[in-house]
Amino acid sequence: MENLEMVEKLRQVNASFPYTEPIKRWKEKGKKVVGWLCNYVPEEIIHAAGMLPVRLTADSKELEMPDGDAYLHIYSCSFTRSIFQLAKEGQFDFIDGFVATAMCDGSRRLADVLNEYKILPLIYTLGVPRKFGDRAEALYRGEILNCKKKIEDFFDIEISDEAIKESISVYNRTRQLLRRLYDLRKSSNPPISGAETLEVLNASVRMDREEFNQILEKLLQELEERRMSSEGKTRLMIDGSILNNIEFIKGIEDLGGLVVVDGVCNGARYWDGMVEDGFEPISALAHYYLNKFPCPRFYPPGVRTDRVLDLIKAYQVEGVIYEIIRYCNTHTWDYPILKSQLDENGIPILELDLEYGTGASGRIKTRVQAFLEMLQEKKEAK
Amino acid sequence: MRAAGVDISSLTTKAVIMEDDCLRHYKVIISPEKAETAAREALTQALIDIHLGWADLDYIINTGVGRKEISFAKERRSQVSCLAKGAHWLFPMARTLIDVGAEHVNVVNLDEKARVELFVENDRCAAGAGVFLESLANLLKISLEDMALEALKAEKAVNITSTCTIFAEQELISHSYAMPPVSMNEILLGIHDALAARVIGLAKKVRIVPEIVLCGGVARNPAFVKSLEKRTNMKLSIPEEPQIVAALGAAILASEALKAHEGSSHQ
Amino acid sequence: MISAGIDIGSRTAKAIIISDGQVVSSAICDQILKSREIASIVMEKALRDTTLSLKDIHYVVTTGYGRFVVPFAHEVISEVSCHARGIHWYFPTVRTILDIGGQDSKAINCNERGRITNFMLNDKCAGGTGRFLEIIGEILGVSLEEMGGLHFKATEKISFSTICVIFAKSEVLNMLKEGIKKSDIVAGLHDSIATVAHSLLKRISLIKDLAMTGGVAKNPGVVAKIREKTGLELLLPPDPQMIGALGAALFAQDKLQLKGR
Amino acid sequence: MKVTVDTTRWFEAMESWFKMCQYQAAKPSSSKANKLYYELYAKYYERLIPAIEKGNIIVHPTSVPTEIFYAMGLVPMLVTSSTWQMVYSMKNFDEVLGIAKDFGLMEETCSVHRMIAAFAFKGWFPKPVAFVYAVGGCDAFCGSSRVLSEFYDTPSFCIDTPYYYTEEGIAYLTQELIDMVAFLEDHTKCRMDWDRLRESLRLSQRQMELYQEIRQLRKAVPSPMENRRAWQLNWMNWIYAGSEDGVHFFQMLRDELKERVEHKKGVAPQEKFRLLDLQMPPAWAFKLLDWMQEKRGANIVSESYIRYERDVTLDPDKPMESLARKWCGGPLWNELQGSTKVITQVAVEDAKEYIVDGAIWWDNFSCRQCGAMRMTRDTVLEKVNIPVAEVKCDVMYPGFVSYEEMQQSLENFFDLLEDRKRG
Repeated sequence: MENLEMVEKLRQVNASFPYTEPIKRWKEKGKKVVGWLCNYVPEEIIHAAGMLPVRLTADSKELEMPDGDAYLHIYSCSFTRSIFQLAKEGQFDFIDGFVATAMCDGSRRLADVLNEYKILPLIYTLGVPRKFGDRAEALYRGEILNCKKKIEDFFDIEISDEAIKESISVYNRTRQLLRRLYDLRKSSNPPISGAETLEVLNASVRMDREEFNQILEKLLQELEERRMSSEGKTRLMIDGSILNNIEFIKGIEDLGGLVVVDGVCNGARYWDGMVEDGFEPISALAHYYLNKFPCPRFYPPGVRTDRVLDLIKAYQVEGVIYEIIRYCNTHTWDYPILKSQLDENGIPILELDLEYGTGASGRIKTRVQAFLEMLQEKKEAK
Repeated sequence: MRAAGVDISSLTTKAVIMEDDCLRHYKVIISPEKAETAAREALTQALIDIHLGWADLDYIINTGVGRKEISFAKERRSQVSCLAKGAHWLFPMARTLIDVGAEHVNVVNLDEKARVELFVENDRCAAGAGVFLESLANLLKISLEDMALEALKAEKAVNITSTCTIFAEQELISHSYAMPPVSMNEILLGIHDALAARVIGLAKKVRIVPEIVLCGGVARNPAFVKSLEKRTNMKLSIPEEPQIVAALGAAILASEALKAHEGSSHQ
Repeated sequence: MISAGIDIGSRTAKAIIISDGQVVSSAICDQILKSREIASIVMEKALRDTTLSLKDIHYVVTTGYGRFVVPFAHEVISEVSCHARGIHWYFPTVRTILDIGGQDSKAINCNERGRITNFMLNDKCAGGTGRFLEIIGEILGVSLEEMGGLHFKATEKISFSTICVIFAKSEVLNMLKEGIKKSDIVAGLHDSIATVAHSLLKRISLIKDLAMTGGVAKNPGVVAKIREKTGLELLLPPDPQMIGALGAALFAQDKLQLKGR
Repeated sequence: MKVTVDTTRWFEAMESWFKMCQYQAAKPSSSKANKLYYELYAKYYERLIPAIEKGNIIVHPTSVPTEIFYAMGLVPMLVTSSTWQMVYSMKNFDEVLGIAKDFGLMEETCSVHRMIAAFAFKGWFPKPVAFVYAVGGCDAFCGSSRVLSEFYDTPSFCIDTPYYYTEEGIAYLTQELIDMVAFLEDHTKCRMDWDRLRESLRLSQRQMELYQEIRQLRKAVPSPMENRRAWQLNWMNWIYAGSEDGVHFFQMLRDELKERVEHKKGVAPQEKFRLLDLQMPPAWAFKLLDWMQEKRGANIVSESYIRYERDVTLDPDKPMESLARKWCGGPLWNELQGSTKVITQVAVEDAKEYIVDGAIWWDNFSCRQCGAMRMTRDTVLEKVNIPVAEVKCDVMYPGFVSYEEMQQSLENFFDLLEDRKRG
């Protein structure tokens, strides 16, 4: 099974993380980069300001985090501490400012500390409602406006509605393309593995979006001809805390699993849906972000579990692997609810507690392999 | 004028005797059950070594982990202040003190007058203290000294990330299966690096400001010192007898109290 | 048709050879970081009692912690499945298996074919594992075998405030200083291991019959405590440490029979 | 998966707690306010237990304005305190935490909410006619709310709270409270008595003024109020919000403290250390607060978790908006969801106004609000030169850090304070 040329290109981008080649080229043109921390920061606003939105994450190895552990308490998850460690080591110096949201305690504390110790300037913390509906949307719209104003004041620039509309179309393009990529994985022989898909997702938020869209279009053409047999493999869904670690998925797929869909916030939850045009741009953004595949912190929780069940049917998933970064409360509390729903629908689920950046260690391989053997037995018994 | 300091901790008890501002003698014993007997035993043995009796001692201060009341001690002072006093006496430019014992690790920031500005203690997990080295050494059926010597032979070290000592054992075993193969020396250096990483992680919760004094039982381990110096990229000042710094501090505080006593009785 | 199963655990490596449904030979050897060669060492040891050599073995399945580094393995299967398959061969009515090994403990449900239907691992803390027994045994100066006997001489009930092995060590040292009897300490230790095991079993379904595998199953004290807490009789195989290797060998045999057809 | 309810444990715990309050109220005590506290506490159960038998509402968490429920003739049952009272009377901490784990809830989250989840999974809370829960709080709070709403087959209303105290945020919360009243009127047989609500707002205003007076009185040297009294303020402020009894209690306490200040009478035999409290102390170890007060002369003079951020005037003509303002500016708001910057500013202001020697941060297991504790410690040391003790503990589970270990951490801290006093 030969490597995909476009995935190779994106792997190069990821290899030079955090100061990737595209970001270097962007900075050399004297342009600005704005970091963002959570799915509910509307990237279009940053893009419309003529700046490069880059998602603050760490990457595929478990970092030694002396600074992370010293400035952030161990009860802040290792995701936030890894980001702090990289920022403290100066690996995010190319970032001119960042936007956070009040989505979870961990990201709030990270924003507090990065700003207080003058490591990365915090532009604004977006207050995101936890319910759906018009009133929540109106409040969230106000917050997006505040965020826009804060970015304008911070960089002393103007962001016009036309620029936002333009950015919306660029980002909608990505959503279309990623939807087509995911649709291909519904087939009984998906042409792209879970590890390769994550390579694409990781790169999407580490380079300028127009260039990424072009690469994604070429990749979709490549995938037309690519034949990959998934005979004897078990179709899996990965859900849980944010996952950037390619090694983790590779470890699962080497054991005979095939990751066909996910429910993580940098995966299906990131590109789901489209921003409707023909509306005032800020309201359109508020409506889109509040109603896409939701994060577990939203009420009622049933909205999210139904979406997960739909995905399981659409992608003929045989088993769900739910990975939780230790102290990640959002997903620690989502798991018992999702588990009870999946039990009722007879879908096996495996819970893995791990640290962010963990590869497929011995402990994880044992569990995943046993889980796959269990699913194999379930299939044979049918 | 003779003053004495006694530091009682869970595994060992240390006694130091000062005579007119110089260190006359010290003694380290394995702590028996009761704190009172531990302190008395240590001081008695020290006095016998220099042919003196209890009557010759004018002021005794005790310190150590836990609030142990000692009948014959005039005063009890916190271990942290005694550590600061002792380190300052040995190295007047000391501003950071790292005390790595068997189960407890303290990192203290002190000012030019040996006053404690900030201090931090290790939390309950043992992977950050001396017992981490001991338990891995007896898993590998090798003495602490040999483990250190073998570790020093390695150029690069294996990365051991488990925070729990028992899982570090499991990680050792998985390293031995690693592809490409890893030498035993690199694994041993990895163990000392892991402990140094955890101690530095603790120290970063306060300030790492030169001059840095390293004391406590583990300070005698050359491989650990090398790993720690690599991480701080600063030379560490290590007293010849790193275990007695707290007891020494207590003795110095006792002699200062004596001088203050004497001064006031003269006026 | 000759098949072999090798279980490379964290403390010991085990091998079993099966020829036409009969266990022909088995071997166990302690392995401290001999790493890669351990598989061939234990295999040779097993071959010695037979007239066979490595090339006569048609199919080799490996399992256990070091299962991925055996050069001559045909297939790799997780130790969860192998323990279930192995114990099912001894007791076909078993539906729940408790395995307490060197570094972790496992609770497994299996179906009538010995294949796993649910499982739960406790490897976050070494509290409920064989290593815990070993370390405390060293302090008490008592071998693992003697611990079982000592258990039944206990009089007072001692409970450990922590299941962290390192802190339990200093707790045991204090208990010795306070003159608490070794048998009471050992009984307290067995109780804490049984508590961890029971809470693990509760996270899967506790269906009759219950069997126990892994080295700790040789300790009658722990077995008694688990029987007391679960209220179920425990089926004990003659050689609980070999079950993983046996399961692997049986899986290898299944593959051969499948190929044969 | 809906649970079947079994309330035997709940009624047993409430009965025993009711008797404990009566016993404490009957005990001779030097402080009349202390006696009144337990009398009112017992009276709350006299109304709560029959109300629950009749079918009542459950509310989670404390900070939801209770004036609304009382004005509708409802007696709200609070999830957190019921959980604490059930676990404390049954003394089965490990069993309860084990139940949460059996349902797949990882241990790395706050023990209060793991226990709430365990009771939710087992159905040990009474089945309410309606369940009201607010989601303005830390992740664990919202988690246990989600689990309760999912596993309890009962109509539930979720109050969403804004992150910022802005006009839009207040308007958003006001409308949420109005919707809540409509929801309660649908699901309980009670109607909102708007006149009674207006009257209770007047009393609430009075209560807040007395509450602030008490905080001013505690600035005196020596400070007049006992360490464990802070939690009583918070509790009374909740179960007797906007009531004559509430005003009566705060008046009596204010008078007692005033008298003590006039006679320069502190609580510690000899006030050696004046301390700030930056996080909630372990509910099972209040003896520690007594120990440090009696034996070490350490008196906690201000708690950041019971502060009113803003002086709110309750306007009876706009009851819902006033209650929204009171909630967003009131106690536990910053503690549960505020930014560390605000918690740090609070500590610096209090340190100056209350002339403190040090501050205690109860480092509760897996409390993610403590994530940036270092920032507070460094700023407080730099700006007002006082050290902050980080006391490792668990707010509801005695098995994580023992009483002696917490005491040891405090001992080391008091040693440090003593050395600093020596100079």
